[in-house]
Amino acid sequence: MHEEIIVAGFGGQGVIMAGKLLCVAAMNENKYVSHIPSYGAEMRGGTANCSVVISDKEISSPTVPKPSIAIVMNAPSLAKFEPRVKPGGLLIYNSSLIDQKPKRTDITTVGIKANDISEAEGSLRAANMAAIGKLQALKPEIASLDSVIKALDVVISARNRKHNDTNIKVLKKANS
Amino acid sequence: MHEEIIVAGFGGQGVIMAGKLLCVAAMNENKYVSHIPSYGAEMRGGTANCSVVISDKEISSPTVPKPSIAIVMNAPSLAKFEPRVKPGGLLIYNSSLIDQKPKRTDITTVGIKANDISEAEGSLRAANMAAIGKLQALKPEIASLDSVIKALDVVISARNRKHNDTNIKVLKKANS
Amino acid sequence: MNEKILMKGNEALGEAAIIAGCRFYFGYPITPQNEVPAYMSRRLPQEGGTFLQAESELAAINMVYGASAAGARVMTSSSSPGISLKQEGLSYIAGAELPCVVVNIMRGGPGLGNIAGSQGDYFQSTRGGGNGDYRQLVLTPATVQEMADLTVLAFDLADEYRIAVLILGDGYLGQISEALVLPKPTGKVFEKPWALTGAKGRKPNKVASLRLVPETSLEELNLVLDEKYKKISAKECRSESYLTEDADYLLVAYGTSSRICREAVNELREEGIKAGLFRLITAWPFPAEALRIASAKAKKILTVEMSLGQMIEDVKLSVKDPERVDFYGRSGGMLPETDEIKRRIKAYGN
Amino acid sequence: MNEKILMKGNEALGEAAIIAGCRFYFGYPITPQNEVPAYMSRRLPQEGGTFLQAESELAAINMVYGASAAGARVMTSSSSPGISLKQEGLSYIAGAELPCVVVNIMRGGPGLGNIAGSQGDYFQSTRGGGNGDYRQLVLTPATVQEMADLTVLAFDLADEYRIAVLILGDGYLGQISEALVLPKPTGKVFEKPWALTGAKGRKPNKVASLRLVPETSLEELNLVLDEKYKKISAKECRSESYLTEDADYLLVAYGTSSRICREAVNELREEGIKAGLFRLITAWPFPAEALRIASAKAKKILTVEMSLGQMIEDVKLSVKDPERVDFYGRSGGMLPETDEIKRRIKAYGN
Amino acid sequence: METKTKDFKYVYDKPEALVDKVTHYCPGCGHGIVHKLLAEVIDELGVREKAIIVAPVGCSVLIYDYMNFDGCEASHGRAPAVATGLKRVNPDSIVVAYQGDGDLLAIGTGEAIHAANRGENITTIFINNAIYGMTGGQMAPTTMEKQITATTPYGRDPMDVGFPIRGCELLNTLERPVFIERCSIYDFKNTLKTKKAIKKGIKNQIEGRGYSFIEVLSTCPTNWGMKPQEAANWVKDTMVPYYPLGNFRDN
Amino acid sequence: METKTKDFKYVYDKPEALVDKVTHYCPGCGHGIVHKLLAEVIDELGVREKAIIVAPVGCSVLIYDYMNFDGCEASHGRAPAVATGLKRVNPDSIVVAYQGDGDLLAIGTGEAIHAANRGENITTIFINNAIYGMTGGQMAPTTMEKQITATTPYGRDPMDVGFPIRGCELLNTLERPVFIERCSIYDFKNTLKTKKAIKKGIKNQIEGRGYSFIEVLSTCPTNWGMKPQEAANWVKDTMVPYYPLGNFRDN
Amino acid sequence: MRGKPIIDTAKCKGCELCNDVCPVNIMAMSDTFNKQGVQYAVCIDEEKCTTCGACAIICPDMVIKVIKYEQG
Amino acid sequence: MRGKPIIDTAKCKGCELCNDVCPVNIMAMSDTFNKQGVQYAVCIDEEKCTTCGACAIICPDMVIKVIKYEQG
Ligand SMILES: Cc1ncc(C[n+]2csc(CCOP(=O)(O)OP(=O)(O)O)c2C)c(N)n1
Ligand SMILES: Cc1ncc(C[n+]2csc(CCOP(=O)(O)OP(=O)(O)O)c2C)c(N)n1
Ligand code: SF4
Ligand code: SF4
Ligand code: SF4
Ligand code: SF4
Repeated sequence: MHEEIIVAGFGGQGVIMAGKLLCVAAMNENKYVSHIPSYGAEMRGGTANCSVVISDKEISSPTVPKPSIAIVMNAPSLAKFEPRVKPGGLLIYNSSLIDQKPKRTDITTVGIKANDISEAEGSLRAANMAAIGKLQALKPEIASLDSVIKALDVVISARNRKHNDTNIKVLKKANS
Repeated sequence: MHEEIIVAGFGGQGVIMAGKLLCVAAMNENKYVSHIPSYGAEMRGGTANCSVVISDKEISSPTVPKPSIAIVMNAPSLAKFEPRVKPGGLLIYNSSLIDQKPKRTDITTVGIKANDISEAEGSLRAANMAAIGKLQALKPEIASLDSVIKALDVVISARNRKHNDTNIKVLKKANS
Repeated sequence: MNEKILMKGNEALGEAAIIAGCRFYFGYPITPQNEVPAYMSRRLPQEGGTFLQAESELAAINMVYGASAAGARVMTSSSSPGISLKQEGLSYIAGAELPCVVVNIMRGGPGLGNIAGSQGDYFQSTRGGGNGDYRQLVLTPATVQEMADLTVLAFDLADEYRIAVLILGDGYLGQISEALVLPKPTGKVFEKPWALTGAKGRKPNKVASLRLVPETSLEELNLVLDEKYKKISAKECRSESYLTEDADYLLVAYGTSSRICREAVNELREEGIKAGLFRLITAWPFPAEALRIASAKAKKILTVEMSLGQMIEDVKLSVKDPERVDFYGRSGGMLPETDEIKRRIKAYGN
Repeated sequence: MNEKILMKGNEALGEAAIIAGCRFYFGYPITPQNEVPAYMSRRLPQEGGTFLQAESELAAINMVYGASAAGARVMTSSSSPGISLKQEGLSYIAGAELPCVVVNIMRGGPGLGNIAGSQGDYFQSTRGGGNGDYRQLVLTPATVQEMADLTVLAFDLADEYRIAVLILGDGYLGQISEALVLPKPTGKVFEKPWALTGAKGRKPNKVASLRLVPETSLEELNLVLDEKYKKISAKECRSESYLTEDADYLLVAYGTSSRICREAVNELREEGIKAGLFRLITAWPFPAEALRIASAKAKKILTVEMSLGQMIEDVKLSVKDPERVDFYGRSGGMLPETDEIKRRIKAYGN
Repeated sequence: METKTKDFKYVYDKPEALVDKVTHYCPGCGHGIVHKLLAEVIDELGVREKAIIVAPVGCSVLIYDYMNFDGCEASHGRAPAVATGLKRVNPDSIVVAYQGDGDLLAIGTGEAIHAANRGENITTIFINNAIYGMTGGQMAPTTMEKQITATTPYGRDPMDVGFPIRGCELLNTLERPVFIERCSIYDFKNTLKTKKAIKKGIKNQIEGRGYSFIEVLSTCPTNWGMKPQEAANWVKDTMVPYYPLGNFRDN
Repeated sequence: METKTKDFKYVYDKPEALVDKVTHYCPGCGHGIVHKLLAEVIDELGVREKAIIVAPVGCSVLIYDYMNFDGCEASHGRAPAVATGLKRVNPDSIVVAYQGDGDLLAIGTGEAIHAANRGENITTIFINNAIYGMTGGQMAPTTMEKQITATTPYGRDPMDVGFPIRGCELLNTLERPVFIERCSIYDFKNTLKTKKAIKKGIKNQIEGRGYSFIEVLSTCPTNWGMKPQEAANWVKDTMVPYYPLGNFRDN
Repeated sequence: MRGKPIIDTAKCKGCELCNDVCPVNIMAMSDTFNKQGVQYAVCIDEEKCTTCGACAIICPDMVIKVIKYEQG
Repeated sequence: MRGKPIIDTAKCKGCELCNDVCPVNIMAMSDTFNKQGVQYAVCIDEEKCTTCGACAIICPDMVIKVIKYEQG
């Protein structure tokens, strides 16, 4: 197993955290992991993304010029990362916010109404969980759903841990 | 002609200026010259000296580790520079302020009562001129007395030029 | 506990410093190392230590100077422009022979440049951007684990040699999170009889680099330093040779670019091309002898840097037949690409 | 008038700057270059120019940055520790491609060291002590005449390439007085359409080194700079070869130590030993090609520095068979000695 | 400002001195407001073609991309020195040094005080938002007592790191500045006052009167962790009592 | 100070905290006087074994060679930062930062203000001799109007380079300093006052009260081109009217 | 109708400052998102606009211009 | 004689400050030079010394100590 993943979206969509969640879950299943956030311009605004590598073997390059998996949470991210996905790769896109469909046919593209699912479970901020839930369903070899759920307690700061019930609900909803 | 000269003394004795005077005089007779002051500690007090080279040929090294001529205006300078004079060299010392005689026998040593001569001509500050006057008498090939006197107008700042009459008197007195 | 935790490079470094007994940190914010001061400001008070945000990098390095003179284990961190401002202070630290750890999480330059990871400060680190003849030990981690492990090592080396130890990482290393097993304290103890602790029952101690009188005394200091630098060069070279014994093509790199090189070596090997990687762990002292050995059989040596060519001079100065040495670099915060490295190596084949 | 005057190196440099059209000087006192600001403070007002004593070296270099951005010919001067403080500013100047002349009259280091002449800042000058990939032109005068002549040249080179030109002298050169024929203005005129003179009838000009968006733009700047540096390397190498054609023994040096070497060469030649001297006039670009030629027949190459060995790296990187390269240096403000050079050369004979 | 067209006129139109593009600032950031005020003043005084903006290192590092006139980057804290160089070469140009609180009162303390003391004929706009915005919310010299920031996780302790520094009061000990005023953009009325102060500062420069210093109490909603309006209220309720608004000097 | 022997006692004896050697100072230089006062105070308060002198870069760069206790060089202007580092590590030590006017009010402005603002528990002795002594007499931030120096050959012009900066007044805008006083050594009476102020400054530190600042109007006969007594008179007649003596704060 | 704000909704960052500053409370936020992904300012009752310009002056992003119709 | 200044003449730099500070004008400069090449301070009338210590305190070079004889 060796996946090179990009998670991308708006600043507030929790894409960096989503990447970390995958890492901790996989790490606890004894995989090698790396996570680099785009720390972009030394200033506010714009989009955010992170490069995640999860592998059975030691990771050499942690950079992800050509992801095998891309999760894009908004339209600008789709535009930016769709072309980069490796042929045969997987693209998960947030169809709540992205109207256009991906164009590539040499990769698997999966839309998920991440915001809608999140809202349905009573939160405006758990869209990232929906995307991760979907990914886990499609690529269970990265980490089990159980590991992902356990990782929540590590990745989410104490202050926000009260939202974990909702997070888990959204994860499961998107996963099923 | 190639002379490597040290002029040394207390801070206020005008040794740096004396060195410059030799340079300008010799330069105006188309010799090559160089002058480096000891700029010592980045602070006050202590002794001063300058390294002067005067030559018929282009000057390579302007440093004077082993002077062919040393003019020492006070006792500490005698102690410091006597041992460095090249065998066969010349040492002129200010016998107004230096009680001990130089010890070396392989060099020519000449005492001159520089302060006394200066005072006799009505100045407390022209002892350096006495030393230069003596040197010119002993080594006229460096520059003519005339050139030395002309150089005074270049080397002495406008503010102090009023003392040049005295300076010339002292120069001549020591020279004769 | 040998448990793995996911940790960011900058934070791993901070925690490792605390493990190494560092209780004083002085710094000034700058991206991409802001997690270091943030981490220290949270953790040091918990450990009874002192975190102080200085008014500038100049103040920070001089606070480090003072704290080190007082005998403490002390650290500062910054990124490229901030490190430029510390050059005078580092030169003083070298002259006064004070131990300290200075972290540079390099970003794109020159000038304000940008905040992406870069390796543009190699010259500054290894040759001394400050005035005068001096050196500083330069460690070049390549993983989060090394960010932590080399930090612990750095404090011991600093105290052992009374020298500034630079941890020279790039922005990516500061920002990356990886699994980390926290290092253990080494337990080494260093006496500091020279420290300024008050002249009680001893002659006054003086910490200074000024050597005015007699005229020769500064040269004496220079020679003492030179002796020390020679000793460090003899004893403290560190590097890693990966598949170099039979390598026809040798890559030389450090930090993040070395990981990209390792990937390239693996892929080239899969294609049957005998590539190898020589990775610096110390940039100064430069592991010249080990490189000479690793490069013995190489037809070509490709230096890969996140700069337009700085380490390459050390590579050329170290190897036999320096005509073999070639260069591939990306600058301005860009990363070298595995594919381009492979392309170049393959091109040598013909 | 071609008249000779006796002038101090620091003052000759100041007057030459005025001859070259420099009307702005910003600096901060430091020995052994204090005669430069003193001279400029007296002379510039007479020429309608501006002398401003800055509150620090940092302020001074940034005033230079501003004045250069406004289109002026501008100079600053300092000595080693002060130059260390200017490193960030110099990196910004490189990034913004601003022309200026920066004088370093080097003194003993590291740290406060002392005020005697030294050549300990060669690395800093030629490799850039600031952050990022950049270079600056480095001129190395050896006489008072050259202090003046190279200063005039420096202003033209700065404007031609939009680069900082360093005049790298040592304390002795600053303090020495020699006969000087004042240089003439070159009369070259350089357009500065990029200067900040107000956006009247044109698009706004921006002077900056920040390159954030798009991600690649900083690398573009780096490549533009690299191109410029290559051009300078090709066109602006300067050196002097003295009795090198048949030299069995080649001395390599610059500045004051080169004069001591020249003396040694003369004396050795008198003794029938074929010695020669290769003297740098530019330290960056390093005159590698000329050195290769000058060193072609040499059995031994002795690098002589007023430091513990910095230029030697460039010598080794330039010549064939670098095993021939040997080193003799004095540090801490001490001067190499003619006799010692001769002794070493003679020792090779056996 | 009153541009006439057929059947309506602009009560408020984009100043010519402002570039029409989306800034990188966070929603509600005070920098955007002050940029606009500055551009309006430059237009109103007709000096766009002589103006040079000196950008700090801080969130407003790209201000020269938003101003439709010449612009110059300065390294962190050195804008006053860069402005000095620019102005001394071209005394006719209108040089504005725009600086944040970290830039001006931490790393750049020396340059700020000395340019003011020399009475350089420039205008300084000092944005006091009580935090380091660009680097993600560390303590500034102006951070309020007990304020939590990335480097004061337990709140600013004045017994450890001192009380917030008051820029106007500090500079007011010097002889040469001709104009020193503290204002704010926390509401409409004060925003207009801020504009007036900036205008006075530029006018002084046009008239060759010397150094003007305008401190603007501003907001950093992002790093304060507040909504923009909450941030504005925080300025009024927390900052203004410590940093009194008003004119300190008008010679 | 009253050491008894058989038939006489010392009314004035060399303090133990002073090393018995000839200093490098010029005849009549004020530095020598202040050194002695400091050493006396250190003796009288019994803190020699805890004391650390932080030397500036300036004529007093070698002060650690004259003080019989621990000493530390600081780079030019950074003594307050070095002192901060020293003191934070060993809060029990008595740290004195001794600085000249170029050191403290030019290159070191930022460090001086911020150490004072943090209220570091140190004592600063600020020697204001209106010139750069060590480098041969250039303009200092404190150089008087019209004063001729190596870099103001036509006299200091306040319209070009500003008026002399008043250190006490500047620091007095900050909250944390506990003691700020300006004194002088131009005569016997004021010299005793200076000693008293230094003593208060060190006492404050011993008691953990925080930052003390003692400005001493001093002489530089050499670079002023005056005899020592003339120089002392010049302090009284020219400097004191601009730099008023007295206590600014004593909390 | 005396005049009205002209809102370049694409540029709006949704800070809501104009909402609070409007003396007659006619500024509000949209239900939908613009390209920047935020709810943008809208004027909900142009009739009431006094053309005071407050919204325009407070807007940090130069989103709002205000026009006044010529009388007659 | 109540006491007197004890002058380490070799260390004296000849600044003359003690001359001016002495309230009873008993400090003066020598006619001869010391090793440092300067005319040094001397007390010309020890009888008059009040042991006030002024000369010692003002001396920048720690040249002067002042003693007071024990009464009986
Ligand atoms: C020499 C240097 N040090 C530090 C930095 C990092 N840095 C960038 S902006 C900044 C401070 C920003 O704060 P402020 O001046 O208050 O402006 P704001 O962002 O709040 O507008 C810092 C420390 C830098 N770029 N250069
Ligand atoms: C970075 C740096 N800049 C400049 C100098 C040169 N320098 C040495 S002392 C000094 C100023 C001395 O003046 P001041 O602080 O007033 O002390 P004083 O000598 O008058 O006692 C300067 C500029 C230096 N050593 N280091
Ligand atoms: S971080 Fe703060 S100061 Fe910077 S743009 Fe955002 S709100 Fe404005
Ligand atoms: S130069 Fe001035 S300050 Fe320095 S020792 Fe001499 S008199 Fe004192
Ligand atoms: S003030 Fe401007 S950016 Fe903020 S909501 Fe209103 S129109 Fe949008
Ligand atoms: S004060 Fe001291 S140094 Fe000066 S003359 Fe008197 S004894 Fe000599």
